Amino acid sequence: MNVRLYLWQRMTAAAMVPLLIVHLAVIFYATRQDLTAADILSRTRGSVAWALFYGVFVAAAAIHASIGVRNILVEWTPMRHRTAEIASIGFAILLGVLGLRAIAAVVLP
Amino acid sequence: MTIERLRTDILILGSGGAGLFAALHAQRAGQDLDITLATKGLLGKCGCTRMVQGGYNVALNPGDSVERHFMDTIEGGKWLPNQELAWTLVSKAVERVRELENEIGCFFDRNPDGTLHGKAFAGQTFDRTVHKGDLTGIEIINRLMEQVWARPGVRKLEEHRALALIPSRDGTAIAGVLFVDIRKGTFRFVEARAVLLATGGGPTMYRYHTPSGDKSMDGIAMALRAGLPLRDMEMVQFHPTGLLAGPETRMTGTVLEEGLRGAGGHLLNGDMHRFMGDYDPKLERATRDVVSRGIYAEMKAGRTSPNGGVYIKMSHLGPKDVAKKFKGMVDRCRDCGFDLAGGLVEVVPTAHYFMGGLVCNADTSTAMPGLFVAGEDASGMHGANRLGGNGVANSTVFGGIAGDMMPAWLVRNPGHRTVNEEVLQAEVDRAQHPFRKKPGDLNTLREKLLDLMWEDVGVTRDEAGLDRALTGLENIEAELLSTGIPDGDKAFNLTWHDWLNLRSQCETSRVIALAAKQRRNSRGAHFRTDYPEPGDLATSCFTMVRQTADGLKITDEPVRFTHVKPGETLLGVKDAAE
Amino acid sequence: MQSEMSVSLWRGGEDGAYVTYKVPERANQTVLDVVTWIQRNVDSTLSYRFACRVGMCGSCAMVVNGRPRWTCRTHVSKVAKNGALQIGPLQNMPIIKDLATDMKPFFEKWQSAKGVFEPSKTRHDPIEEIRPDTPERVAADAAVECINCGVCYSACDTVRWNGDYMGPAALNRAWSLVNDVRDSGQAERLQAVASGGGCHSCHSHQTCQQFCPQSLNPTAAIAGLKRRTVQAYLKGDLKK
Amino acid sequence: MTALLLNHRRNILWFAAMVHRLSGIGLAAFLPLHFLVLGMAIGNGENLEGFLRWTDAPLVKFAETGLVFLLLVHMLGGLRLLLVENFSWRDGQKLMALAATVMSALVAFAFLIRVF
Ligand SMILES: Cc1cc2nc3c(=O)[nH]c(=O)nc-3n(C[C@H](O)[C@H](O)[C@H](O)COP(=O)(O)OP(=O)(O)OC[C@H]3O[C@@H](n4cnc5c(N)ncnc54)[C@H](O)[C@@H]3O)c2cc1C
Ligand code: HEM
Ligand code: SF4
Ligand code: F3S
Ligand code: FES
Repeated sequence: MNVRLYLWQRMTAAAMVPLLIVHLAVIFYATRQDLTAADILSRTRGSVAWALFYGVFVAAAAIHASIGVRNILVEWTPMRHRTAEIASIGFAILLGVLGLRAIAAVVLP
Repeated sequence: MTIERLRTDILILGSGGAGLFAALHAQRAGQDLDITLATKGLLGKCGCTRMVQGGYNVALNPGDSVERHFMDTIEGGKWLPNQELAWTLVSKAVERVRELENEIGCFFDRNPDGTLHGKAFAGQTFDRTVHKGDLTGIEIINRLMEQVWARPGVRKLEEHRALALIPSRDGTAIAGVLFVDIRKGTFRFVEARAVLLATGGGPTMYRYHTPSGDKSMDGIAMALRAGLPLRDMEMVQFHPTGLLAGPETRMTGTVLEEGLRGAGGHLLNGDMHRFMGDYDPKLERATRDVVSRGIYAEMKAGRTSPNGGVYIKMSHLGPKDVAKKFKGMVDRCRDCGFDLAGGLVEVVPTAHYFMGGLVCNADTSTAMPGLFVAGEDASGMHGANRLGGNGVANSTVFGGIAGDMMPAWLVRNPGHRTVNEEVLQAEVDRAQHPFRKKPGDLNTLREKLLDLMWEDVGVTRDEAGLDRALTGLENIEAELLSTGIPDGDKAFNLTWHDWLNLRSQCETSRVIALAAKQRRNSRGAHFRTDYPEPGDLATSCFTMVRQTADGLKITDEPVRFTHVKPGETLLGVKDAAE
Repeated sequence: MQSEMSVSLWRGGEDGAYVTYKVPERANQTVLDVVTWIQRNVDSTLSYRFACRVGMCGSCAMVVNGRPRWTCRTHVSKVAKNGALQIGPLQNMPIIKDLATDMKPFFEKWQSAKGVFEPSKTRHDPIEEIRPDTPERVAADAAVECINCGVCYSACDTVRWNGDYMGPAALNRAWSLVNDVRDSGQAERLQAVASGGGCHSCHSHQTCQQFCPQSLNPTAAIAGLKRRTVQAYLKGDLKK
Repeated sequence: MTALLLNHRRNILWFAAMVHRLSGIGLAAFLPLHFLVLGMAIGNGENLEGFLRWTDAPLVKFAETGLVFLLLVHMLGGLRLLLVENFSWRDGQKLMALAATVMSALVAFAFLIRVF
């Protein structure tokens, strides 16, 4: 870890706090008994606000988690720093691509 | 057994205030010098400088003066100090404390206005003791240690025990030092052009003692064997309040701070009588030696606590307040199972500091060319008594001077000297002596020595006791030489080192007893019940002992009053009136 | 009859083993005394380290019943479990023999954290006036009384898992110096503790703070470094 | 045999650190799956609808509850760390760590009741 990675990880963590609270609230709301896919999609389709909200969330999570994974790989596996770095960048890209694809799926009309 | 060899320009023995300062100064002075620092424990983590609680005496305050500090030192030393050394100590201390603060990084306590705080310490006419809380030594040594670690140019031999000073073939100078590498149990000879002896004395041959466990008078014993003159060897300072926790615990003897008595603590004997009034109108606030003798007298009279000492009581000052004011001390006692704030804690006088040591000059040189000495191994600065706060000043001041002088000396004395291989071989042999003998009971023997020194060469002395001691010491040494240790793994073999410690202690104890017998008066730390008077100050002498082919030779040497004579003072009329 | 306790000690190097001894109980007895008793009475080759006997030198730390402690200031009654003690060498340092470890890596890291004062003045200058109640002085003071015993270093799993990590004591010292207004090496120090293995490797496990025998708080000190380095980084004061 | 001695881990704050790390790993493992599922919504709502029906299964509900718990403990534990790192020191860390875990468990329980 160095100051740059640290800063990114902690900034994204802080950023995710309000995002996550909103997200959890939505989940609570969405878990009413009679929820359907259509209900979800009707709210999200075409909404720039939700697109932004989840866009930021996905980016933050991808950065945050991949730095975290890097630390864990370094500390808990025999992996070398370089390898761990590559693995974690790979993980970040994976999360980013899957995440954006998911957002696209739920917001694009 | 093979001897690993190493060559260096400057070899420093010990990593207390003296050793570390010497390393820093030597490095600064001599650019291309190869410097080696060897120490019995881990660098900076052994020795007594670390244990300094009280602080560092220095005349820095505009209201104070070097002359005043000097007069306190001379009067405290009962006119026995070598005045040249004492003057160097007090005058150089000023620069040394500034160096500690400004260059080494010690962060001493301040007054509310930001200036350096000086606290009161016994026996001084000015509050000049600079400190960092009550852990001054930790601050000083940690900062020095960091600086030395930061200098890769200084070779560090940790856990290396110096065994002997090896002379040159022609016997005119020192050629190097023999060590045992404690971790490996192997021998190493370090050939050196200049050697500093800074192993810190340490009167650990008394049943109750305060210094760190690694100190066993090795340096003084080595110097004695090398034929160097020693002075003031009868002067052993006792601290009145050492913790008494019973036998078989290393806690016993460790110091309970001076401030407890100062703050109004009471000393009670086994009958719960507050006895100090029987000895001195100042009661518990009398000086260290007076209180020590008071307690010792109660002990000799049998009015003791269960473990054979007396009690210190603080609770009448309010346990809560005591716990707050003396937090460190109360915590330490609690960790070891004693309630200092609210209960009674058993105490005894405990051997604290050794004023005796090598005869030396103000530039730290000794009678042996190439050998220098600083710190508690050196003698003459304190005379019959060391002021609290002058100990660490002594080691840092003279350690620094040694570090300045050695490179300069090397310029005038180029080259390594041919080693006296026979002496070297004999010393290797000598160190292995116990492995050739049948294993025996080293513990009982050590107890015997500790008890003998305590009983007969302790807080008070007399002719009969000293004679008893001298014979007893012969026997103990003979017994030691026939007591072996199992010839097994020599690596990190503490029992081997216990044996070697005991040998150093035996050798130096004999000199202490002899010098104590020689001094037929009572000065400072040395008290003869058969000669309780201090004697004529104007004709004061100090004792000097050296090992010769036919045994120990002791002489009385007159003190030279180079700066001030008894009855005079260096203070102006105005100063003195204060 | 005198009661006894059962004491198992680590014997040997890295591939040693625990060996159990019977030691008589005493009213006043520290863990160091127990170890000493065994060396003096049972096995003369037992290796361990101590110096001051009073909690000042930090030489005697060992792991007692699983926890690192200063043994000279730990009364047996405080730690013995059903009259039993298990004593091992400090963790995260190479074992020399039995209970003695090699503290060299610990001090090397102290240096890599720039835990050494860089002067801005000389012995010929007066001593700087610094009021004791300034925030910098208070912070420097709070971290200063470390005895480099290695207890925190032994108790920190981040040290165990991340060989580069400088560890709590070294960073705690760096923090004390960061608050030392007399020091002239601040930029280099921040650079050092902001690099890999520096303060950002700490995950605030806080075992250091819980076990420090001097009641220091390396966790808070390291947090201070994290803040200070981030500020410097954002201002562009740190070379990448 | 090794000299390994690990009782220093027997304390609340060490457990808190491990809970934080393990929940982080749990989340990191779950997140790609979560995105994958949402991504199924591409094209039409059918796939997702089927999936959402599947999530009605009790086992899946328990799993979701677990995830809510992971998110919460990780967030609250992470918040505690952010407080430690960015504000002046406060005592009572053990209590805070405990409170974070208990709170997460309570909310997760509420979630469980709701989904059933
Ligand atoms: C408990 C206590 C409190 C004190 N408080 C004060 C105080 O408040 N103020 C004050 O001025 N003085 C005080 N003193 C005295 C002061 O600590 C010493 O006088 C001074 O520190 C001695 O410094 P030194 O460098 O000569 O020796 P030390 O600091 O003792 O260092 C000696 C070094 O030599 C090493 N050594 C020993 N033998 C060998 C060997 N054979 N081979 C290699 N290395 C060896 C040791 O391991 C150690 O590293 C106190 C002493 C004690 C014990
Ligand atoms: C509000 C939300 C979050 C907060 C406040 C938060 C906070 C933190 C903090 C402070 C750390 C650093 C711990 C350390 O190394 O000292 C961390 C680590 C980590 N976080 Fe998060 N986090 C949040 C959300 C997430 C999410 C959504 C994920 C997963 C996708 C995640 C995955 C991780 C991982 C894997 C680590 C590394 C754990 C470790 O090294 O011990 N975090 N988190
Ligand atoms: S911070 Fe505390 S535990 Fe760590 S080395 Fe210093 S004194 Fe020991
Ligand atoms: S235990 Fe280790 S992880 Fe950090 S808070 Fe202390 S250094
Ligand atoms: S022996 Fe010095 S701290 Fe224990």
